[in-house]
Amino acid sequence: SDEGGATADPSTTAPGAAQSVSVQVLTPYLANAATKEVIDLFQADGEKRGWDVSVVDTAGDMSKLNSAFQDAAAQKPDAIVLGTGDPTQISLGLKAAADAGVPVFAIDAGAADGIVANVTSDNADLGKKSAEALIDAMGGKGAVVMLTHDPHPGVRARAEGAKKTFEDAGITVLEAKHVEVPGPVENARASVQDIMSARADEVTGIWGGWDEPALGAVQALEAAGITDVPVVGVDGQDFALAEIEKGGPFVATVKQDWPAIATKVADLVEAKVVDSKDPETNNFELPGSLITGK
Amino acid sequence: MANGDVGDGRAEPVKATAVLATRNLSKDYGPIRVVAEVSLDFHAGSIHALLGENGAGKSTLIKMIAGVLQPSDGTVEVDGVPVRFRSVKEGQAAGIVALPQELMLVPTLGAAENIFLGMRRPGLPGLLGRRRLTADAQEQLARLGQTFNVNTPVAELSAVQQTMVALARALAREARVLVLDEPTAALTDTETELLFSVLRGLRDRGTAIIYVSHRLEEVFALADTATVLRNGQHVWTKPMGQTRHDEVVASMIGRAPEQEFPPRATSDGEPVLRVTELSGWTLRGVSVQARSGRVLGVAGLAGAGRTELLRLIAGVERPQGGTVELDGIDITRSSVARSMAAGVVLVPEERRRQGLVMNASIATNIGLGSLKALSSGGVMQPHRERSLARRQAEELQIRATSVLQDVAELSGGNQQKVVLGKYLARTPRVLLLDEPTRGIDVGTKSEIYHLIRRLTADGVAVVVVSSEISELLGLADEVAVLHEGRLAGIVDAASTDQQTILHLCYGRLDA
Amino acid sequence: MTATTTAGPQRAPHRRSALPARLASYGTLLGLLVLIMLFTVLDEKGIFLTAGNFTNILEQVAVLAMVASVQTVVMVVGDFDLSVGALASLVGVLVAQLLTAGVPVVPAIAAGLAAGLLAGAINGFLVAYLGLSAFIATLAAMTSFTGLALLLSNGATIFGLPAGFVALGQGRLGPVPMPVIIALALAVMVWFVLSRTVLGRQWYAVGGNAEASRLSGVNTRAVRFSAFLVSGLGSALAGIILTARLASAHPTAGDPLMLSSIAAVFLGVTLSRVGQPTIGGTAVGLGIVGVLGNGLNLLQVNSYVQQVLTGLIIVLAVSLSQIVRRRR
Amino acid sequence: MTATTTAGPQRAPHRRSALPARLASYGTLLGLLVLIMLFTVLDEKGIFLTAGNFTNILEQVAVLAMVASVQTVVMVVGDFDLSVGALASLVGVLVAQLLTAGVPVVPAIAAGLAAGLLAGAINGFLVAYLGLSAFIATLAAMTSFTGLALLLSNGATIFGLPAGFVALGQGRLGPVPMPVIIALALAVMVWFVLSRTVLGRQWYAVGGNAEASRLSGVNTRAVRFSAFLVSGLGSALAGIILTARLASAHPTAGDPLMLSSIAAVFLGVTLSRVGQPTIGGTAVGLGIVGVLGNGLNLLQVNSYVQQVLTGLIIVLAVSLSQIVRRRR
Ligand SMILES: Nc1ncnc2c1ncn2[C@@H]1O[C@H](COP(=O)(O)OP(=O)(O)OP(=O)(O)O)[C@@H](O)[C@H]1O
Ligand SMILES: Nc1ncnc2c1ncn2[C@@H]1O[C@H](COP(=O)(O)OP(=O)(O)OP(=O)(O)O)[C@@H](O)[C@H]1O
Ligand SMILES: [Mg+2]
Ligand SMILES: [Mg+2]
Repeated sequence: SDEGGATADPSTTAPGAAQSVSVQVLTPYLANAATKEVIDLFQADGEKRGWDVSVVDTAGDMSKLNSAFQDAAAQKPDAIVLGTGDPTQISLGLKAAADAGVPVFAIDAGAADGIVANVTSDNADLGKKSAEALIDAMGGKGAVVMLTHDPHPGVRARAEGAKKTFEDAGITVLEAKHVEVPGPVENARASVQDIMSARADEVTGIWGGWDEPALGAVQALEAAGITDVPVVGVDGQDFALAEIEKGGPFVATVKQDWPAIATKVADLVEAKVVDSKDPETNNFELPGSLITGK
Repeated sequence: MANGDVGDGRAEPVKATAVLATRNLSKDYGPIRVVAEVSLDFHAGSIHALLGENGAGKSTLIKMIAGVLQPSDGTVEVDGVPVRFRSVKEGQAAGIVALPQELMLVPTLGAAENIFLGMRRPGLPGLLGRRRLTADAQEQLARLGQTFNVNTPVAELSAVQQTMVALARALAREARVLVLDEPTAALTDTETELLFSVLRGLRDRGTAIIYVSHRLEEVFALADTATVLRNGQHVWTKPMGQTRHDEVVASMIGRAPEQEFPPRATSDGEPVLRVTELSGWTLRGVSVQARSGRVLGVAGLAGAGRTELLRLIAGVERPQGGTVELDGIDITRSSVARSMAAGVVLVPEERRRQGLVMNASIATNIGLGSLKALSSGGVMQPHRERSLARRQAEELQIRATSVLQDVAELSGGNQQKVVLGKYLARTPRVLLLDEPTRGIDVGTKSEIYHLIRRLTADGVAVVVVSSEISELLGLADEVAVLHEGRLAGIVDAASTDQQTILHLCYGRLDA
Repeated sequence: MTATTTAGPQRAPHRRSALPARLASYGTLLGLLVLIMLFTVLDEKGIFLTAGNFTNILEQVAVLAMVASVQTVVMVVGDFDLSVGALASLVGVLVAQLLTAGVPVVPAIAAGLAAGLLAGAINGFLVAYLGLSAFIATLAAMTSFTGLALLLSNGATIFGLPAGFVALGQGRLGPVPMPVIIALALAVMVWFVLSRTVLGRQWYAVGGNAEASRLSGVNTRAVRFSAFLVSGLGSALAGIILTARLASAHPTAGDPLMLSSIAAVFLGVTLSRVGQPTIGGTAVGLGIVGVLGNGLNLLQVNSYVQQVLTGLIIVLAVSLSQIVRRRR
Repeated sequence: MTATTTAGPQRAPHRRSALPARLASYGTLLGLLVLIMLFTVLDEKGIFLTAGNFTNILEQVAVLAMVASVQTVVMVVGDFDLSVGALASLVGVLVAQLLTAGVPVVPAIAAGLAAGLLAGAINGFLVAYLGLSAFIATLAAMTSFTGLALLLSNGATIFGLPAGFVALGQGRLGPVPMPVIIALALAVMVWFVLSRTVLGRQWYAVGGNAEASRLSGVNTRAVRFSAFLVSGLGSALAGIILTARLASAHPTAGDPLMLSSIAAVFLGVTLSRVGQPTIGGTAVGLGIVGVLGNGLNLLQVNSYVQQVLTGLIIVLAVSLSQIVRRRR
């Protein structure tokens, strides 16, 4: 639709099985451990297939993420992979990729125009599973505090899933506390400390939107000597698993199946780039697996 | 104490009502009344001198007149009508323009912009009109004999040039009442004469001029009327022709003046400091010696390199050539700290920029030069600091509520005394003084001269830079004269006169 | 480097000619030029030094340039505005909410700009008239604005904005992206006011010495107040264009603009002769920020290493120009 | 009669008794006291005004207090240190890596503190000796430190730290949490140096007028350098204690400390008579930050509204003390 010069020049990029495939991963959240993990897995997987995979992080800056798309598009890689992040905020970047004829895939982001396929855990399901684990640990009744971060779409979707689950089970949500980033552990720790001194008699469980605030909550509870308030997180990070192992207030987390997600994306990229095959759908949701101490 | 009868001096006959008057004007700082019920009349076409010791309240009075400070009591009248200026802007609108004692320039802007800052200008409203601004500024400065680049940031100008910018700013506003607070403190005799002819011209065209200075000869040469203030109170107002130097001094300090200059050195002393072929930015191969027990004066026109000479000796700047030796040891490239430790102490010329930490107390400022002596094991000993400060305050007659008062609250002359107090607290081998008595009242000046002589009696070698040749003649043993960075000659102070030194300043070696 | 010139009566008066001064301000470009050369050499694919890539760089810094322009004004008067980023976010959310509620584009933008003016007026009032330190006042404002943006958006991204609005951020005029044109227009306006008008001189004067300005009859309060007004307006504009560029509003989208805008201005100051903010200096600062990000991305440097390098390179660039200046 | 006297010993020397000065510095507490009263009244459950809750508040600001103490020093000499938070993160990651690699607690901590000193020395060198603006130098350092922390941790949280180490952050001495004791010790040390030693005098003097200090024989470069050394050391300590408190290290855990520490110091300055940073002022600033967060949490104010209120209340508290001061 633009001027002719802006579209891909077929003579230079003719990806075939013999040629090396180049993939650029762009992410705003590389400082987040889960994001880092899945991107590392994808990179390793790609390199095993003989691809050239590079990663660019914009440290939470969405405007820069669009710029990174433009920069990447200028280099005309065989594919761009969006590593988490809200696709509604990068329409400009997606447009630049489309203009350059570079297909875009997404890991754990969202389906959107301009994205060939998104592979993600079902965040609402993660929320639901973690909430169910918490309800279970509370003995089916009580009142919870949710630690949330709505600006992050994934965490927001989890929180919505969890909230619905709590409501359906007749559990009161006393408070949805916004956790600040960076510094979520410390911030959650202070908030939970204050909440527990104000309403220790009401709170019977704490739901963490991801593992870090859950860890902060666990520490606040341990410092206050409270042992009967269970905490759950989401993500299944190593430290969360270790906490669950210890048998303290941290009772469960939901591990996303990062290796499966990474492999799925790599498969889709290979199908598109090497075999020019489009995926059957533009959104793949893989289930997460609940991890508890039991 | 009524207003003096005014106006039968050298000025043109004056109008009956004063253009500007104060009525029981007072200013309090806490419990202290620094200006007490002063009532004065200022007339068109007359130069009215305000005289008084440091801290007498001259600047405070002026600030209330100009709208810088709000009076605690009393009123200011313009053409007999009481007014109240809530800002300088309002004062200027009424035709009252003041040159503050401390040069108030914007260092990052050029002379042109400083001169016309806050003034309504012709041309398209809101636009700067740079070309016209430059031309007008050049014209204003030319009146004062200045031809430097008006677009150079004023921070890069010399002290004299900065004073000229401030004066040009005051003159450009074509005031009905022009108030000048020690305009000549940083000027040499040459610029002073230029300024005076401009002021006389203004007076003759009907401007009322209020003039503050501690240089009494100037006042007698220029003013038509004199007012003496003491402790914030009006002592008397007289036509200049009806009073004498002695009387002015006596009523300023409340007692008879003593001998101004102490006796000179009696011995030849040892050469302590040897400066050989020193060169810098303007300085070209200057060689001088400072001898123990003696005072070496340094004279020169503005920009002759006097300040630079002292700064190079003290290690403030790096010389481009030449050596400085102290007791035979080369100290040419040492830092200020090391020079000071070796015994070379420089009292800088600009008190606010180079001399004082304004938001700190008198004691802190005085102590800053002697931290080692005032501490043990790196821990300050506040009692030592306070007693040192009190000693210096007494010796230099610093007028303050206590040594814990912030220096920002002191009068200009008293701030200068704090600077002196800081450096005189060291026991130097060589004392370098750059315009040490700038802004200091006549009474204290002679105290300082005596103090300098007490130091030389202990064997200190003193070098004094001063723009007042009379001061150098009275105080120094020898006077070295610089002309455009070169040494024009060294003369014996006792056997020479102003003319000879002036000739040398202008580079005429026939003298 | 404080070079006082002599003006003895009989001496050549113009010791310091205009030339070195001009060289000095060209010298500010040095760090940037070295960077550009470096990337040109290192970039084997030859993408870096193309018109398309430079358009990209310009587009990438355009929104930041708007904020940096008005931050320059605030820093000229000697203050900071820490609330610029939060205000951009807030105005973006506000305008997006209005648009999705069906308000037409022009009134929605007008409302956003008005909100920016109001925010600037609040900051200006606190700093200039109540005498709060700019740091505290604008930090408090930043906190409140962020809270408001989160409240107004309920913490979520707002999208589905009309195409006419999105074109402001994503459209082009010929080959030039719209945000670049808007940023340039704003920068030129600020440049003009700063260097050609009385108000600009007063901003510089108040920043150089507020007391001296007051004693010259400048209404220093009004002058400082006006700088914050400009800052509020410019940040609002940046927030609107950012929203159009992202085709969505996010309650924290503008936050990174705060530190980056101050950094760009400071980079410019570091590189300038008199140590004062200027639009030219800020432009060079923006250039360094933009070229560095783009160049390192093109070289596909590991993201974490990229951060380490960014810091190192900025220090080197600034030190370089510092050392060159001393030599002169 | 006017009552000004010479400051000589023979005249009544202390006209300005210590009392008004002391009242003025008590006055700095006003905003904080009003806040405390407010929360005491609003908190119906009576939790706010209990020893337990005050211990909580102290514990919550302890790590910030360490950083704010050393930030006070840097601000006394007239600079900023923007790298404090990133350095705390980096040192936390470093120490945690050493500990998980089996290095015993004491050498690991020593290595962390040494890294902090080194970082401070770099900042100090850039600012004091190369003459870079503190903003640029420490901003660049911040970027590089963050990159290093991410590299060193591979972006992940490091956990599984030995109990002996964790006790530093989670243990108590009697009823007082360890971090509070450490913060207090650091603050007292900084207070002592600032107000009782030659070095402290020199820090204040250089901040007040660097040129005058140099001409008084102060080695201004060394003095500025030393302030950054202190800052590096203190930030490292804060990073270590933060890591112990969280029993884990995260590459961005310390980041929020930067802005908060500057804010605490500035709050102290704004509220104090002399317009200079002091440890006392910073403590009050920390108090306001801590009480505000805790109080609003206890009142169960919505998180977003809480942010809006935080900004508003800070402005009110500062304005209040400003107005009261003018009255006096
Ligand atoms: N802000 C202030 N607070 C307290 N006292 C002050 C303040 N400003 C000035 N003073 C005092 O007012 C008195 C008068 O000061 P002023 O500056 O008017 O003296 P002056 O006559 O101009 O002296 P000088 O010849 O030294 O310039 C001084 O004792 C000074 O300490
Ligand atoms: N480092 C420097 N850089 C630039 N110019 C310098 C430097 N050092 C000195 N100068 C110039 O040399 C001149 C020497 O003047 P200096 O200040 O020594 O003069 P002065 O005789 O003391 O006169 P004044 O009465 O103006 O102080 C200065 O006016 C200044 O212009
Ligand atoms: Mg005075
Ligand atoms: Mg001089």
